[in-house]
Amino acid sequence: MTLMTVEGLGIDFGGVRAVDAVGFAVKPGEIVSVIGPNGAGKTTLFNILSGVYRPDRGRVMLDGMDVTAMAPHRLAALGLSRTFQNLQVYLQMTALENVMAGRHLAERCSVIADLLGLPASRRRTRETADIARGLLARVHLERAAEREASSLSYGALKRLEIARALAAQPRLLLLDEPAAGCNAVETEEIDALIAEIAAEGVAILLVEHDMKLVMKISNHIVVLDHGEKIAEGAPAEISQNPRVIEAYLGTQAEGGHALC
Amino acid sequence: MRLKSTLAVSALAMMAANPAAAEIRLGAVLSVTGPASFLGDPELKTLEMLVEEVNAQGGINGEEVVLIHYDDGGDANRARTFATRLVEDDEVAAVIGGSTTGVTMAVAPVFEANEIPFISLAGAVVIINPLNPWVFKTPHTDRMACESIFTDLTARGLSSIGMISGQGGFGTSMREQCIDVAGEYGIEIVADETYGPRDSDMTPQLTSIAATDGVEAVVNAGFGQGPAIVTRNFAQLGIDLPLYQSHGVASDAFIELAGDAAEGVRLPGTALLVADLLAEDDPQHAVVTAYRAAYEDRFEEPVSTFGGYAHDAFWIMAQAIESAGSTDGAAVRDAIEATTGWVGVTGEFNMSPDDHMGLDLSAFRMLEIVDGGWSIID
Amino acid sequence: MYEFLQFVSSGMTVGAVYALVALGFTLIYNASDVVNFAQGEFVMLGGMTTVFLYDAGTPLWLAAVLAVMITATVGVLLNKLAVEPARGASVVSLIIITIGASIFLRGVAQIVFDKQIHRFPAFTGEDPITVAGAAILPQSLWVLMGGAAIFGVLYLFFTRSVIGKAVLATANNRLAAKLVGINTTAMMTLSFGLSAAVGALAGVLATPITLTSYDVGGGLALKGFAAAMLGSMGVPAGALVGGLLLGLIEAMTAGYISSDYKDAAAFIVILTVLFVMPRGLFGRAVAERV
Amino acid sequence: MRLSPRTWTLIILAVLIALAPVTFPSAFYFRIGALIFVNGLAVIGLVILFGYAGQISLGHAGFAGIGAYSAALMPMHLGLHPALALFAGAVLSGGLAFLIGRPILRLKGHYLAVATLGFGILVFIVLNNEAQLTGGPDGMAVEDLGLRAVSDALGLGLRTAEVWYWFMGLVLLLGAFLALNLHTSPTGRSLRSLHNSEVAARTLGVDVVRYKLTAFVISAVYASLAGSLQALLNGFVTPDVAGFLHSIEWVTMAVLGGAATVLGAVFGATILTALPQALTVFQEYEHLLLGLIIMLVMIFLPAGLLPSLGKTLRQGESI
Repeated sequence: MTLMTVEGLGIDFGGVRAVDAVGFAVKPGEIVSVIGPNGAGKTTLFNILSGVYRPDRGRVMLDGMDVTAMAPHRLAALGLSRTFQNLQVYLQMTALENVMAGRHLAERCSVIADLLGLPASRRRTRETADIARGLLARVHLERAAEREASSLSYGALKRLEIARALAAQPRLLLLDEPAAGCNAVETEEIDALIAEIAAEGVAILLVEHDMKLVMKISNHIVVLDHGEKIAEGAPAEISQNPRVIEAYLGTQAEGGHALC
Repeated sequence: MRLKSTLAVSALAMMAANPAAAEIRLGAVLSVTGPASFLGDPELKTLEMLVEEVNAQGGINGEEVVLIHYDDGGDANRARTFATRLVEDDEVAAVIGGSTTGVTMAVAPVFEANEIPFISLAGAVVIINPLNPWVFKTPHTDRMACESIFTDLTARGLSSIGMISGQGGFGTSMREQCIDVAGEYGIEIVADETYGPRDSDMTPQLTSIAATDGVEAVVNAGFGQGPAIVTRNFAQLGIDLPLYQSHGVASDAFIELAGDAAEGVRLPGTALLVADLLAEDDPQHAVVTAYRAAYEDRFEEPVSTFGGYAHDAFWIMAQAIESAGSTDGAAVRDAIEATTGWVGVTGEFNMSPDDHMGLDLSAFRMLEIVDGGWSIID
Repeated sequence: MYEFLQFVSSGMTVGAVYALVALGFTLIYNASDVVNFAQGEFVMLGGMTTVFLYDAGTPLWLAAVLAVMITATVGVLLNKLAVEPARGASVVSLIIITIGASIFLRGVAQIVFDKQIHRFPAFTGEDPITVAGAAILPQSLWVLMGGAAIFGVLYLFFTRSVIGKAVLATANNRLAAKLVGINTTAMMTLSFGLSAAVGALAGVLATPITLTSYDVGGGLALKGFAAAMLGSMGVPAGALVGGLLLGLIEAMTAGYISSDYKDAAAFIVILTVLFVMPRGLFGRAVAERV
Repeated sequence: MRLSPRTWTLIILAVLIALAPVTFPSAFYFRIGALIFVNGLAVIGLVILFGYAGQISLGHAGFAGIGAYSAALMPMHLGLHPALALFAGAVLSGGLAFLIGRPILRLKGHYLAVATLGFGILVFIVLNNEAQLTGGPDGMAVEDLGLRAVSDALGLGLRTAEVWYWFMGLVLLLGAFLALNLHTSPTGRSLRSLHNSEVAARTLGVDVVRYKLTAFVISAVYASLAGSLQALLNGFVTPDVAGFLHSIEWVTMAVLGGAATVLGAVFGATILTALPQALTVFQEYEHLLLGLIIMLVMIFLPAGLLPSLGKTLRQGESI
């Protein structure tokens, strides 16, 4: 039973095919990585899957339902959550509030009750705060709970964003370079965290440049180059695939991210 | 803390001006800036000039007159605040002001509630009708301006007119009054256009009026730069009809701004505009010539009808305080109501408990602009 | 038919002034992301300074040149004293600064000049030219030609001259411009000076028709801002089209529908356009980068 | 016991409102106080729209105009009690905000600014032009709300200006209470999250159109109530209440005080309401100085007065 199926997906920007004819599938509890050189269209793909961009071609199915070009908030309601490559943390809110805001879908309250500060609304806020504290602990940020996000380190913000995405209790989690800018210890923590999340049955779609991480935790890898899928398969197959190696060697600028 | 200290600062600023012995505190709320500054500016200058003059002559009843004035910027809400300030904080004995009808109507209840005599400088008839026991006014009503124009039209055998009015309070109110009173003079308004207070081209409206069948004359209700532009556009379009302006076109500045286009324009004006044309034995000759000379000498700008309203308001108030012998509100009010046969620059005032303006149509003189100057039509 | 022509000529003349004010907004916006609500005051300063110099006996052409130079200096000072020191402030804070500047300049003008309404003579006579029954003032042609010339010269400046290209580069990407060695601070100063000069020129050209006083700036800023947004903020061609369109809509509404609601018609058109094209007539859709 | 920022803000406001009259030399100051509270109410509404949800409006005086003229017209033509007219006006404003909000709030930044500005001007034009109904630019009288009568019936022995001061003070506290509740509520978090990152909020399930609309409607109701109350306080109303300058004044109050907080809103309203009164001593230099002060504050305290002062105080403590 697949959770998400992507077929022939494509989008153009000013005549350039940023993503073209991409297809793959994700099952619950599975970790699928999308890799490729810079500019291969990975983030664009994520933006389409999360509803931020409307694709020009192809379709996306979630649970057998066509969700192509559905608005992001409706996709979120169907259990899709994501993080961002360039961080979209709520900088002027505290770490705790960031994670609490991730609980949005679970805590629908009436505006009137919120304005009046009715007990129901305040109880809901307390409950959400408790859950959020738990999630902060899970990403080792419990001590930063009351700090404004703008004062946190880059690595902490990365983890905060994961916690916020988890707060939405997703069935499919899109992680866009969760380990970028993290040191070895932090990367290992994130590695463990991702595995743990997947073990709970959440499907994970991962964009990551750290190939060690990718090769270690992925069940399945999709390789993009110039917007097209050039290979797909288990980590062992991918690391041997000549087209993949060529794509990576062809872009020397990648430097530190070379395939290992 | 902040709230208190801010207020304390302004309190200190105002304390400096607290009542001393033997002075008459005269308040003024005027639209010195904003869209009605065309009215408020000469009004304030006139009041300041006259207060100095009176004090140089030993004040009123031996007491110095102190003028406390605020600029409402033409905003009724601000004017109301300043009215409260005049009454509660400055403890004035009498108030002149309200450059516009809107401002006047907003502040009048404050003075009524505190029984302080108030002379408004605004035109609309609603200020004195229904009668408010504490509220007077010195300008003609806009209804009288309409009547005056319509009388002249009738004399010329014209009965079908187009109107173009400013969208400000002055133009809107006069437009309504003209429409209201037109029937009594057998005048039909066949075209009715307006323009915004900051518009710079009225040719579309005038083109429409000129294209309307049967228009025999055009009447423009408004003040400020609007009438000058209307007049210029009128000439530009070569419209060959009599053009009437209102008393809002109230100074030589209009002739300067409208240039040659102003030739032949008629309007109901006050004696002030034609001071040099008045016969020596004209009852208004002395007062008009004196005010005009004093104002133009001091401020180096043409005197305006609006300053004239302030002139008359000031002297009516001053004389009332003098004859009342005190600044007791009711006594001053009664003295204002007793003003009869007093000749001001606007006309002869005959106030009464039922008439808080005291002017009649004779105060208006129909003027025509000829060779870049005023002339009187009889 | 002559009516239509008359309305067109009225709308174009008024619209040309709006277009120049809108252009002033656009020049400053491009260089600094600041929406300068003091833009109308530049028009006022141009007109009023010319009036007072002319009345003091300066020949009209010299008075006009001096007025433009003085206003450009005011523009530069506004940037140096009020906008540059506030760099890093939010866009809204910068807008409030320019609103403060507008109140300040008006306050200064009412003291330095006066509160009367003024004009100076038209450049080439007051006798209207009749074209197919429509009467057009020679000064209207001055406004239209002058406006066209300003747009033309600026177009050449931005596309042909090195400095012009540097200003454009700054507008496109400030960081990149800095990296290739463009003095972006100087470009900002230049833009403020240029924008103020354009505003002052509008004031000089239009005053014989529109008259001027210390407080004409606010209304012009409002219309100019609306025109700039209609044609997409930051696009000079948009300023031109937006300004002329606004003027024409007002004139046509006043002529054919209702003079009471001509300003309303202008804003209804703007709202309608924005509902259909959220970035204005000349705006390009930009994909969100996340 | 540790008090929440919400409780602190309410206590500070209540104490200031209660103690300020000690320094008042005359009834005029009670009017200034009441006006500060009226403006403060509208600016708190703008804080919800602008500080919480990050959406600008240059046209909220339009809603004030609807509120003010509802309070003036409904008692006259429908025989409604002014108090009811006040609420009817709020419903009308909220409903209108709901209708126009959907298309307008799709716009961003300066485009949103010009669209809201256009809306405000349209309201002003209608109020100004429909003279038969509204009295046109000269305005119209507004029926008495009857506050003084209530006060007298209760034997409070207060003057009219004082009654209004205390009444408006209570209304302001209520307005602050609601806005503060909202801040820490689920809705408030959603508003602030879409302010911080609209795209992140969307992917976390926030229906941004709906939430922007919510903030827009709430702020419109605040503005409408402020407009109604100003009209009732003055007993008179002119179309200026809906004017562009009035909108700008409120936005300036919000930004000057510090746009993100309720206390900043009241602070900004206080400064910009009281300052012109203090500046009158400078006569014709009044406007020049007002412009200068606004510029200087924004140049040197770009985050607004209250946050900047707060930061200075905190730094002072830590040293």
